[in-house]
Parts: sequence; structure tokens; C-alpha cells
Amino acid sequence: MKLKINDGEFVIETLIIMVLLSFMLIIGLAVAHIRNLFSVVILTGIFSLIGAVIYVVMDAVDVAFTEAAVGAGVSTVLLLSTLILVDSKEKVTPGLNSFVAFILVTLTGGVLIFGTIDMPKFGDFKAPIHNHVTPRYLTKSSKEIGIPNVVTSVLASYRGYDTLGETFVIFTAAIGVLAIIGRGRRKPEQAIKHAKGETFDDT
Amino acid sequence: MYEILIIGILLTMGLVLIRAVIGPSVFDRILAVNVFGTLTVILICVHGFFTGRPDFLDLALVYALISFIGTIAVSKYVAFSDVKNPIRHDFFGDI
Amino acid sequence: MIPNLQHKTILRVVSKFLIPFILLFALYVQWHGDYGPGGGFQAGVIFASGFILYTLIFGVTRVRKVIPSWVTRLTLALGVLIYSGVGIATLIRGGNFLDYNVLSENAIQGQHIGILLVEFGVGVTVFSAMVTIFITFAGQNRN
Amino acid sequence: MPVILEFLSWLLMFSGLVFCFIGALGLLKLPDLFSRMHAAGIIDTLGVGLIISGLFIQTGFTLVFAKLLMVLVFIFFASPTATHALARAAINGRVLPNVKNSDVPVPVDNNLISGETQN
Repeated sequence: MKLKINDGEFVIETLIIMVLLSFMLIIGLAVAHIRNLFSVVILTGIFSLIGAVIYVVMDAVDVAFTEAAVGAGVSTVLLLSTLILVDSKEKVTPGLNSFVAFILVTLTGGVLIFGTIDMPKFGDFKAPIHNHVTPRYLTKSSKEIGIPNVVTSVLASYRGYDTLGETFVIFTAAIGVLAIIGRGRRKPEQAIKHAKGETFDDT
Repeated sequence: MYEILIIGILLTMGLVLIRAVIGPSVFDRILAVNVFGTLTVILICVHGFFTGRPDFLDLALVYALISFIGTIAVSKYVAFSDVKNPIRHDFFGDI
Repeated sequence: MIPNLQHKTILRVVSKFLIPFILLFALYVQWHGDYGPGGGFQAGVIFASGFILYTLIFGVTRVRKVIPSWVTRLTLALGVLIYSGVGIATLIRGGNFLDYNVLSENAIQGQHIGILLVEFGVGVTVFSAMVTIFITFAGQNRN
Repeated sequence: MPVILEFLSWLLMFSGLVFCFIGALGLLKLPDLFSRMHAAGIIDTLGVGLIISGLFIQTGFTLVFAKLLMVLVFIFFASPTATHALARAAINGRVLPNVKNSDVPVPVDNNLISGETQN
């Protein structure tokens, strides 16, 4: 593995990220503009693709892998199966003054950008986040955990509690879906069928 | 050399993106997303070679394997407006 | 029309060709997560994608014959149980909660066992959750 | 690596890039959905195939070669299938080819077009 990045590589990676971020901006504007929710779902797919590539370029391969696995198939399919249950045309609610809203959004955005001025530069090795526990993870994980992928050792071992919590969140999500729309009230004949084992539907 | 290749692929992606945004029909958008996914696979492969670490091809493999699930789901949604039932058996109506 | 050929349309054939590879790749991601990118979450999602593809092509009724609802409900809880069970096991063997060092004589080997089991638990739960959510949503009738 | 192989590899990759670009131009300029699908087919087959063939020569026989081969095979299977499903869905959704300027009358199968879209 090489540790030093030469200037040409840095320039081209910055260029890739800039171009992809501007693609993302275009997609975002289009999503805000289009009223057909079905088209919006499709454009969201492109958004996820671009996000995965940006993660790859930034060397966050595990995050990119998650984005790819979820964004490529599952998220589109889940959004679509929701869209079947609702109307695919977005209703426009008239009323509020859009000019006031625009001023408010611009002000909030300005404050947020002002807040980022204080933050350390991207990739700065003197940033606090890189001096707290990260050196220990990077230098000692091969001795303490013994597996090559540091991300896995942080996720599963150093931060085992957090991952346990995340697993419980996913578990709770599935339980919630089952509880709300899982097995509605059956019609009598359907219940008989289910009891005989003739139907396998959950609904 | 890889730089030129990457810039070329980004340019191509931009062209495909225009088609995805302007539509006009929903099928054009689906087609553009499909092509965009293929170009993403190529970009990830080439970028892996560019940085000298082609171990990240697993990512390209994921996209190659499962990105067409989304396309099939949207095609099925447009054709039948559900994803529950099996695709049809008759000779012409099958997607 | 040839009677037996009309069912074997393009989508069915290609899906039947691709689904085993998707499942195999998910297993690779699951057990290779220590050495490359990936891990339990990604593996669970990819494994579920295989089943989602099967559902899209062959319908909810048929996928419920392959994997009935009681199986997904059982595995949904089983994954969390495996994860917490590893924590309880470490408590019993005299360590802290989720301190894998005590799982074996050798601390490094204990970490290996612990991480492998924990990732497996995450994978099982994520797979069952994705399949459950998708089939529950897709099986709804619009009214 | 011999110079001739290096040259061949870059030749393959850049011709693949050219095909990708032509396909994207076609996707943008062609008049109707079905001709655009034809343009997308160029990217999915020749564009991907040539670029990955170029990468094959760069890597030699390693694990990376096997992974690249799998990427190529899966794209070759999955992408045309997706386009096929899309074309079927489009015909089911009453999108017809734009044949205004064609001399040949297009045989339109009524079964195909007015096939009921309900299950």
C-alpha cells in the first residue's frame, strides 16, 4: 500500500469529486422541481450511485460498499412498493409566501456556512477527531484485534456497543412495520385458508 | 493516461445525466439510470487502477450483480402497477 | 406456441442464473469482511436482494413457500439473540460485556471468534428485516 | 510489460471510451425511446467490453483478473435483460416507436398493444 499521494493524483481526485458533486446538485434541483414521485424515485437512484463513487474516491470503501448494496437495489424497490400504496403525483399545497421561505432558507444556509469556517480543513491531520482515539485504532488494532480491516475491528470490537444498538434499531424497524401493516384483520374465509396452510400471505 | 480516461467517463456521465433530468418520458429516465449505473461500474474499475489499488473491485461487482434489480422493479411497476404478483405467463404480456 | 417454452422467458432464465451468484457473493462479503470491505450489514442487504429479485420475478406467494413468514420472524430475532448471546457469554467467562478476549485462551483468537459471531448476527438480522419489510409492503393491496 | 501490450491495452481502453461517448451522444440526440435503447446498448456492450479488456491486459492473470471477468460477464447478462424488461414495459405502457418518416408500414400486433394492463 502506498502512503504518499503525489500532486497529480490529488488534483485529479479533487476534480472527480467536484464534478460528481455538481452532478449531485443538478439531481437535487431536478428532484425538487419534478412533481411526479415515480420520476423522483428513479432520480434518487442516480443520487445514490454518485454518492457511492464519491465515497470510493475519498477512500471510504466500507461506507461506499454499504451505499452500493443498499442504493443499487433495495432502496429503489422499497420506495416503489411504498409508491404502490400511495398516489404517485405530488400535491402542491399553495398558501405560504414562498419569498419569506426563500429568505429564511438563505439565512439558515448562510449561518451554516459561517459555522463551517471555524472547522478544521478537510483531511487536516491536526483536527481533533484525528487525535482522540484514531491513533490507537490505527496503530494498535493489528496487535489487539489481529485482523487487517481496521473498519471491521472498530465496528465489531472497539465499538461493539454501538453496533449492538444499530442491530436493535433494524430489528425494531422490522417489528414496527409488522405491527402497523403486517397482518391486518383477516376475512373469515381467509383465516380458514391460512389455518389449513393453503395460503402463505402475510397480509 | 488514466486521467484522460476518467475525465472522458465523467463527460459521458454528464451527457447521460442530461437525458435523465430532461426525460421526457419516465422510460427515458429509467434507461438513463441504467446506463449511468454501467458507467459507474467502469469508473470504479478505472479509478481502482488509477490509484494502484484494484482491490476495490468488489464494489463494481455489487453494482454489476444487483443494479438491474431496480430496473426490473420499475419496469414491473410501470407495466402492472404492482410488484406483488409474478410476471405474467402469456406469450405477449410478459415483461 | 411451444407449451413448455413459453414459461421460460428471458427474465426468468437470467434471474435463475444470477440469483445463486448474488447469494454466493453475499456469503463472500459476510465471511471476508475481516480482510476486505464489507461485513454483516452489507452481506445481509445483498442476500436479501437475491430474495427480492426472486419475489419480483415469481411473486410473493411463491417466495413465501421458499421462506415462510415464521422463518423470517424467527431469524429476525435470532440475529439479535446471537449478538447479545456473545455479550452474555463474555460476562459468564468473567470478562466485560462484549469483551471478546476471554472467549478463548488466546486473546487474538478470542477476538476472531467474537467478531465472526457478531457479524453473523448482524447479517442474519439485516437480511430478515429487509425481506420482512419488503414482502410486507409489497403484499399490501391498495384500497 | 512489453510495449506492444501496453499500446494494445491503451488502444482498447480509448476505443471503448470513444464508443461510450458515441453511445451517450446517441442517448441524448436520438428521437424516440427505442432508438435511444439502441444507443444505450453500445455503452453496455462495446464500451464496457473494450475498457475492461484493456484493464485485463494491464493486470495479467491475478485475482483482479477474475473479478474483472466476473464484472464483465454479469454486465453482459444483466444489462440487456434490464433493457428488454424496459422495452416490454414501454410497449405495455402504450409507448410506440416513432415511425413517421419510415416508408415501410410497421406491422402492429393488436395483441401486443391492447393487451390488458390489469392482472
